[in-house]
Amino acid sequence: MSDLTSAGAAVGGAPVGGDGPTTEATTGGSGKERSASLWADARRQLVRDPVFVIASLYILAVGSMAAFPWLWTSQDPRNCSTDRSRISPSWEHPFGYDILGCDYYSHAIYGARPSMVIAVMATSAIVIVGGLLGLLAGYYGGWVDAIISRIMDIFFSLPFLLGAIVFLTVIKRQNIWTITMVLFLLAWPTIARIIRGSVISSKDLDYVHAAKAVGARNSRLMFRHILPNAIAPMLVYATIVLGSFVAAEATLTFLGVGLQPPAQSWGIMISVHQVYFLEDPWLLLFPCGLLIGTVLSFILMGDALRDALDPKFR
Amino acid sequence: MGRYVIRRLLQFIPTVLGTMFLLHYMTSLAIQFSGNPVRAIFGDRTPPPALLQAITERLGYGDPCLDQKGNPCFGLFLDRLQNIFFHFDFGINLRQRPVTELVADAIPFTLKLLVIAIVFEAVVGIAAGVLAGLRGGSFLDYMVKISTVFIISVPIFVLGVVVREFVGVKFGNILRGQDWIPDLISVGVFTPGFKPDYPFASLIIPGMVLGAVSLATTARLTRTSIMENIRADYVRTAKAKGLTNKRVIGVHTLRNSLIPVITFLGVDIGAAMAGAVVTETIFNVPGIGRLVTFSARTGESSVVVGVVTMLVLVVLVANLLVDLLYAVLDPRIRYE
Amino acid sequence: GGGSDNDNDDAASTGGTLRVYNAEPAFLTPSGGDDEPSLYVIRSLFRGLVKYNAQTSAVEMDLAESVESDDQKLWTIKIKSGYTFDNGEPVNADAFIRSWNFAAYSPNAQNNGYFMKRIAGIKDVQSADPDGDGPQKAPEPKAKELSGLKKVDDLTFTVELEAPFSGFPTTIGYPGFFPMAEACVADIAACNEKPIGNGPYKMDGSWQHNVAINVVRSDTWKGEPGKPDRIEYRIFADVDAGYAAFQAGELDVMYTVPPARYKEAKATYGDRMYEQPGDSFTYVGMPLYQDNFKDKRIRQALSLSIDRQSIIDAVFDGRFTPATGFVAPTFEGARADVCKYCKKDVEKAKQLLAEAGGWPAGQKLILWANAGAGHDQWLQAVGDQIKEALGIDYELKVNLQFAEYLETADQKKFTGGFRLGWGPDYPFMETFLYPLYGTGSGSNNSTYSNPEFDAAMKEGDSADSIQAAIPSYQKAEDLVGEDLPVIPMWFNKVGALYSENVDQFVWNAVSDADYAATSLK
Amino acid sequence: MSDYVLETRDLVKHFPLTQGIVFKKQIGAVRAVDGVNLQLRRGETLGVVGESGCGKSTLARMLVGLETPTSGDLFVQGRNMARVGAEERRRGRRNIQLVMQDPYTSLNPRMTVGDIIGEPFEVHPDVVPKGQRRGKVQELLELVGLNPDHINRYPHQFSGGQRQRIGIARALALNPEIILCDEPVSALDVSIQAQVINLLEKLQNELGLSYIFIAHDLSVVRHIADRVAVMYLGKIVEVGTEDEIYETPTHPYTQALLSAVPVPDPTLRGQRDQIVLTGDVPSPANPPSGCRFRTRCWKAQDICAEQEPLLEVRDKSGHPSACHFAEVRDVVHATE
Amino acid sequence: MSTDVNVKLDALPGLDPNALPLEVKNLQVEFRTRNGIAHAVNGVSFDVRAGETRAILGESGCGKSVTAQAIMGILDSPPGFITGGEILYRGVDLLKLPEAQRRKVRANRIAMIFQDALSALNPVFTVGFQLAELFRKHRGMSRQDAKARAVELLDLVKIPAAKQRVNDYPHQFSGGMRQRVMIAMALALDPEVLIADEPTTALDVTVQAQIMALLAELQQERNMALVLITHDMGVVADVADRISVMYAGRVIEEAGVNDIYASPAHPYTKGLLESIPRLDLKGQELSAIKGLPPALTNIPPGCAFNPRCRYAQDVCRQNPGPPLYQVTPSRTSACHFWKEVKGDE
Ligand SMILES: Nc1ncnc2c1ncn2[C@@H]1O[C@H](COP(=O)(O)OP(=O)(O)OP(=O)(O)O)[C@@H](O)[C@H]1O
Ligand SMILES: Nc1ncnc2c1ncn2[C@@H]1O[C@H](COP(=O)(O)OP(=O)(O)OP(=O)(O)O)[C@@H](O)[C@H]1O
Ligand SMILES: [Mg+2]
Ligand SMILES: [Mg+2]
Repeated sequence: MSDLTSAGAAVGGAPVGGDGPTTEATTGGSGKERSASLWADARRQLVRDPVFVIASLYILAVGSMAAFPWLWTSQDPRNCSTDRSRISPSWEHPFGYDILGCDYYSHAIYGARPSMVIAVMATSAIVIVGGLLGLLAGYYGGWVDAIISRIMDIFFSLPFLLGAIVFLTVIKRQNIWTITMVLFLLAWPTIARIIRGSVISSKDLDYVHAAKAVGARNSRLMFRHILPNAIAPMLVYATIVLGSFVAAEATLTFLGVGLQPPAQSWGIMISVHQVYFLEDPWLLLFPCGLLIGTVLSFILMGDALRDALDPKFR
Repeated sequence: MGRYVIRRLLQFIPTVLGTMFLLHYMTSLAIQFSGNPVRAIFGDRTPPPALLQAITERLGYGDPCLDQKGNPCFGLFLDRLQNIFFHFDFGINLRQRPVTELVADAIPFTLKLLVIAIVFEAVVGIAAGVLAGLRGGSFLDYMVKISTVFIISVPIFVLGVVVREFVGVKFGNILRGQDWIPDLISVGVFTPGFKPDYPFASLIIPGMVLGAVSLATTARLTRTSIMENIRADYVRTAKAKGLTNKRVIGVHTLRNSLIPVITFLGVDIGAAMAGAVVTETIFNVPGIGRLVTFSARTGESSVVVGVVTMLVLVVLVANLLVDLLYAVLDPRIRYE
Repeated sequence: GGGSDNDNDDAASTGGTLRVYNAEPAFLTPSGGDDEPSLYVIRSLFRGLVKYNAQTSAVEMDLAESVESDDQKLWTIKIKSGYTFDNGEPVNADAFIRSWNFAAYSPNAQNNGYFMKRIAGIKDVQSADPDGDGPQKAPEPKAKELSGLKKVDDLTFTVELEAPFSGFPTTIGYPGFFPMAEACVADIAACNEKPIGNGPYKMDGSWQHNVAINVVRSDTWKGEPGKPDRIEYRIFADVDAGYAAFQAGELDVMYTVPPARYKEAKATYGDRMYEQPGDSFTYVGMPLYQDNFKDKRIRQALSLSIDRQSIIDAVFDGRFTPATGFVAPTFEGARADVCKYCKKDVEKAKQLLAEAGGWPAGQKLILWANAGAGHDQWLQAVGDQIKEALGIDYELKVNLQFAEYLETADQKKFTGGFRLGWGPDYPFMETFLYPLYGTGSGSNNSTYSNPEFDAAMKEGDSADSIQAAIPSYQKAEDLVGEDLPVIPMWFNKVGALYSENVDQFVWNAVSDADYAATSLK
Repeated sequence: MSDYVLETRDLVKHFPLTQGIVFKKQIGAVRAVDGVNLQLRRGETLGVVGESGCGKSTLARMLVGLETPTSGDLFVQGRNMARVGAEERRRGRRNIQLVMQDPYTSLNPRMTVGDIIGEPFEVHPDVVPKGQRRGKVQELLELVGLNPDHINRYPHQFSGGQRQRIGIARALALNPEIILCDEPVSALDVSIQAQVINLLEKLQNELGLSYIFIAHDLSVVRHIADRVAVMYLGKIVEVGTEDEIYETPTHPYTQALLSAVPVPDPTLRGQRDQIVLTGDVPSPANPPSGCRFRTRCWKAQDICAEQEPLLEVRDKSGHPSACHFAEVRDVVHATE
Repeated sequence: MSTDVNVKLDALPGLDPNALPLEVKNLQVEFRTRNGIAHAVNGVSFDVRAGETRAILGESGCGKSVTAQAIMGILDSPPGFITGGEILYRGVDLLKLPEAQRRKVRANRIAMIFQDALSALNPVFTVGFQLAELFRKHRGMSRQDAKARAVELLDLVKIPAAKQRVNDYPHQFSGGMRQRVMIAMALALDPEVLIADEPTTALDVTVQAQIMALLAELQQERNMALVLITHDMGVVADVADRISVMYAGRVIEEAGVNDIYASPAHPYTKGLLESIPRLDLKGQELSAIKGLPPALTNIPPGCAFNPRCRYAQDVCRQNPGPPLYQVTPSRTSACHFWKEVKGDE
């Protein structure tokens, strides 16, 4: 349970924690008052939401696979022998063996890392860069907005997979970093647009004017007043994007421009074995199950988060 | 309105030029770093250098800047722009066919596929969304949510292959064994891939697979939107006017709720085009997506630049149309 | 149940329509098409001087009356009279000379110009690169026509080769040597869309790119008529999609089976799956220009540590034949067990490696393959086996796209074993030997050079007849078997599927599925 | 220098209306505030009344420096804030603070009450040393009648009236001399409204503040204001002491406004001289020529269209009014 | 004018033409929300006669709008549920009618004007469409006829150039005009009862005066029963005949307009009247009601007003709360100490 609360805090903590003094004030003040920010409320509601709890437990599990695969398996996924090719699951080898006779379970465990790393890095990158650019464009308007918006348009109008194919064929070094970069390049405009939209709608809110009236500078207005309130839709979108990036990694591999064997990733597992799904369906079902679970968890978390953050649903 | 359209069209210019340059630079870099795409034509056989060079030149990969790594090849870019805008000449592919012809061949299929996908996505997505939205929190709502989210999380190629095998082949074969089922259904619709004899029917299932991805988003968006609007004061007014429930929902709620959905569908045209890459491969549809994938792999820069530029234009125009449609749906929006 | 329910009541009476799987061809002209999908269509639209016997693969005269030479250098070709193109133009000596010249002239940029390389005067019709590396615009070639082609009379012409070659008659059955009509050469682009053929079938409509190519029986064809009335080439981009269509009963012939579906297909279609050893050769080339690979014992040791059958079973469902020689087993003159190092023998491998001084410590064996074609998988298995047998750790380099990969090969920049394949150009042993291992030969990516080998090849080339050449070539093959410039892996097995509509399915070992000879029920 | 703490001279704010695709050109302006002269004495409350859209808020925003005047002068304690740089204006804001209309939207929902009230100290670090800020915030809370223990609560945990108190505390943080209230009670219920007005009056007595009190509720203004300015379409049409305006209004608009105010006394029903205006407020982008009120005025004559009436004392009532035909008309019968 | 429909409505079981046009008895409404059950209306009773104006007064959130919505049958359900009481239209309990018949009563017999006209008009349809819809759906008129009637209606509510404006969208109208459109819509089918839910709260005083004058004129013309919901004591004083004061979902005082203003018999009413700024008290502190209204999910036991009441005694904190005391034959108050409150005056 404690894990969950901290997971909720990590999600909710971004804006509030960024507000520095909030925490300071909380600790300094009279202890009996429980702070009840939107985020704290959201957290309380989330912890009570079984869907969110299950989804975040799942993500936690997958995250630990990515971070500490050796906790989950003692097998070496690269220890293969064609003599054991495609042996069905058994107790010792719960996922069986793949085509080359490598232990499929350990492959799945080690395969979590690239999938998760790509998704998490690309998402963080679009959140940070897209968020910042959207903030600047929305806040300053005028030519800053015009330039950023045009650049946004260029990347935005490139259909996602097509763009990825072109970029990755060109870069041709298809590793975690390049895939992350391509996903980032093609996806940041969406977040920038979301942020820009919510900044434009919130920069004329009364409380921003109120802060301006006491003499606050632009940076303060942007980062303390506007951004924290624009961040909720972004965060919700980010969880969905995170899920879709996990799936995108697989799709890119399927299209031949993603990670390639002998690297290990769920995408590789799926795309290499999808053709065997009639003969040995478990070769496809295991990695697909993991992947779908992850994507599903992220989306459901995002959903729950949105409901929790939206006072209308309270 | 007219002014707005003109302004938007003018805004296309930097976007399109920017995209074209981006693609041009990427593909030039590809040639500079990964070598002459012509070489791959010969495969394991090493061609005589003269022949290789002759073909290279014929295909327009002879520009010396393509030998200097990192050179942005501005000259080549200007030539390209000139050819494209003054002569409508997008160059030729490795098989010496003009890109315009390739696109002309491929685009009808992709457009058909897109239309099916968008219609499917709109009709089913909106219907599901309305049902879910009207009964927020009900079992139906829950079902719609779970099934749509599930569809999002299955990678489209897995979905496509599964549908092809089970619906197109397995289920289709059962239908084909039944005499009373018309061919249009058994052979045309439930087919594992595109068929020239049934140019529309055989695209229905691929189109649905393509639409399925965004179906979920459409449904969810509609649901939220309906749930918001169903509580709006003007819906209450409509009820107070003694209108039937059908009219209150169908006329007074739906139109307002569709505004964000339409926006999404507009944006989604671009995404659907990208999704077509996978769908077209799996269902053997000879469309744009397959063309671009193939060209990108073989490094046919002229094709990539040409086709993607045209796609970008399609996306931009579609978005413009959606914006205008938006104004039709919502009279509060005035474009000046 | 598979595609077993297509009704075909009227097929038997009329000869019917044969619907076959195909990929998108590159070109439909004899001078341009050099890939399998193109050849399949070209072979039904065009006919050449010779053809190959479906059973024995022996060369038989087709349009030629005779193909003769005394010195294996100057060949005289006589053509049967009365044949015409679809547009009425006669198929005469000019038609061939025109076609070959057109292919050879480099500004025409025809892929099959490559096949004219033995004909005298080839250098003059191909522009020399002024500074050797291409950037400048190539000058006009010196000549427009091959000096080795001479018309004797309407139906006779002579071909002079640059060097004697006893296998010449087998080569001219290749579609690159098929004739082209004048109207076709005059507007090659139009001809490519709707070829003017001279064979048993003619185009029905134009080439529907990426969709279909339909041909119908030609009424101008004087030879043995094709069995089906009509052949529909359905074009698929993806073999899995094609297989699905076959399962759905939309195809009558599928000339290939998707690797992963082999087992299933075999179980489902049983005797309607045609299987035969094929002639496409897969090998792991050894970069002899790298120090680590200079010692042949190392190469032998590497080869000895590979269990080919196990990889074939695991990765390819047993669809390949492990290579024990360097020439396709279907070819005249091919022998089993030419390669003494092609059976797994870990003891011997270790011993040879030790004799050679072992593998440099700390270095990894690098294995190369081009990206995106699925080669990484079996190569990984190869690496695993070597690692297990010899303790040499390996690394895969599988990220180069094909073009760059080939350029790396051309520039001899591989740092380890490299996967490549070879398909024969004509059914003659020579095609498996000289191009790959001859000193300075174009596809000799290992840079193997052995004077004895070259001499044996020359001897075979100038032998009196095809049969007479074989012993010399076998001698050459033995040398390669000992030196192992490449590690042979396997030859493919062809696996074709045909539907219940098909009465008799005909496969030609050289030219693959013979649709014209395939009859429907 | 005058003895006014705040004075404006011909203060103007025009919002440009632009047109054009690439090069925008100005085709007109919304004359939100069009030449306003105001004086505010120390310790005085100046009420500003007028219809919605007449420019009250724009005026307020200019006075606190949220908006730069298009022209005119704005003296805050003798310093012309319209002529100083941005940084100085930012610092100058200390002396004049704003209480906003809507207590629900004017507080950042993500900040604690302590952070909201303490924000001015962080922006102007020299006012209160860091260590004492918290204490000062609690002091302020106490001053406006809130529990100092609630410093860590978030705005949504307070009622409307309490929130408005938080807004007032924030305005007081920098010890300003002038507080500008832009409709501070119009979002509140009658019973709560009284609490807030009481508080404002109490603070004025204790701290010697000067108020500009904007409202559309004339009875509230009458209760709190010493002097009243009546605005119509960006201009002040009549100004005077509370008695002058309410007892002897001379401008027809003021008269109409006053007569329209419902009096909570049923016994006066039918006895009042109610003036029901016809027509709507004209657009400030395109105000009528001459007198701006003439389109709705029952007294209008030709001269009203030709000549703009100046704000000057015309008749015996002794306070300035911008009407050519200014005359006293008794519209309000005192409730006693 | 609308004979066909009248025939159908006459067929309502138990319709008594001589009964009151609207009578609400002990109405109870609750909202079942995540945070508990909100008792928005806890036994509201009132009636209105033809040609009379009944004002319902009370501060924000006390359940005025919910009452109106319950009468119209347009409550959001879920979360809102009517848990008790009767709503009688000429003796017919509307709550017992099947939905199809209930729908016929709306707009035809009982119509309603909403608080915020901008959000109450559908932004994506023209004003004409929204007006004409009534005639088309209830009277089966053709498009043109209905449109012509729409123009007539706009004329009726004094919208200049009605013929042109009929094709405009709501956002193209000013606030006052929108409210007039709302009135037109409510009057279109010539109802007997008009419920006006804070019709002028969003408007300026000058416009408010226009609208109130218009309403009064139309009411008189048609002898309509008007239920005016508001929290503006001034407006009530101007137009109401009888007043019901609500607090926390309950009517706590009911009387004729003069009685209430002259001598309120409930401390809450009294507090409201006192917190209005008055000239004679200028310079003095306003007498505000201390404290806040209760949360509807957590209404204090006994009299809901007791925590804020200066007369409160222990008895006020005991359940059940005070009954409605009959102050005079025509007036009631829900205060144990109504005499003291009144006598204080
Ligand atoms: N940023 C702006 N750009 C263009 N026009 C503006 C802007 N701000 C205000 N206006 C216009 O200026 C006029 C005066 O607006 P302002 O908000 O000052 O009115 P107000 O008197 O405060 O009205 P209310 O009582 O409704 O608050 C209005 O017509 C408004 O539309
Ligand atoms: N759809 C709803 N869901 C939950 N609670 C509701 C809903 N509608 C109204 N309520 C609650 O019912 C109570 C009464 O609301 P109502 O709208 O009747 O107040 P009102 O007296 O009309 O106030 P105002 O003067 O602000 O219009 C409020 O506390 C409100 O929170
Ligand atoms: Mg304002
Ligand atoms: Mg209300």
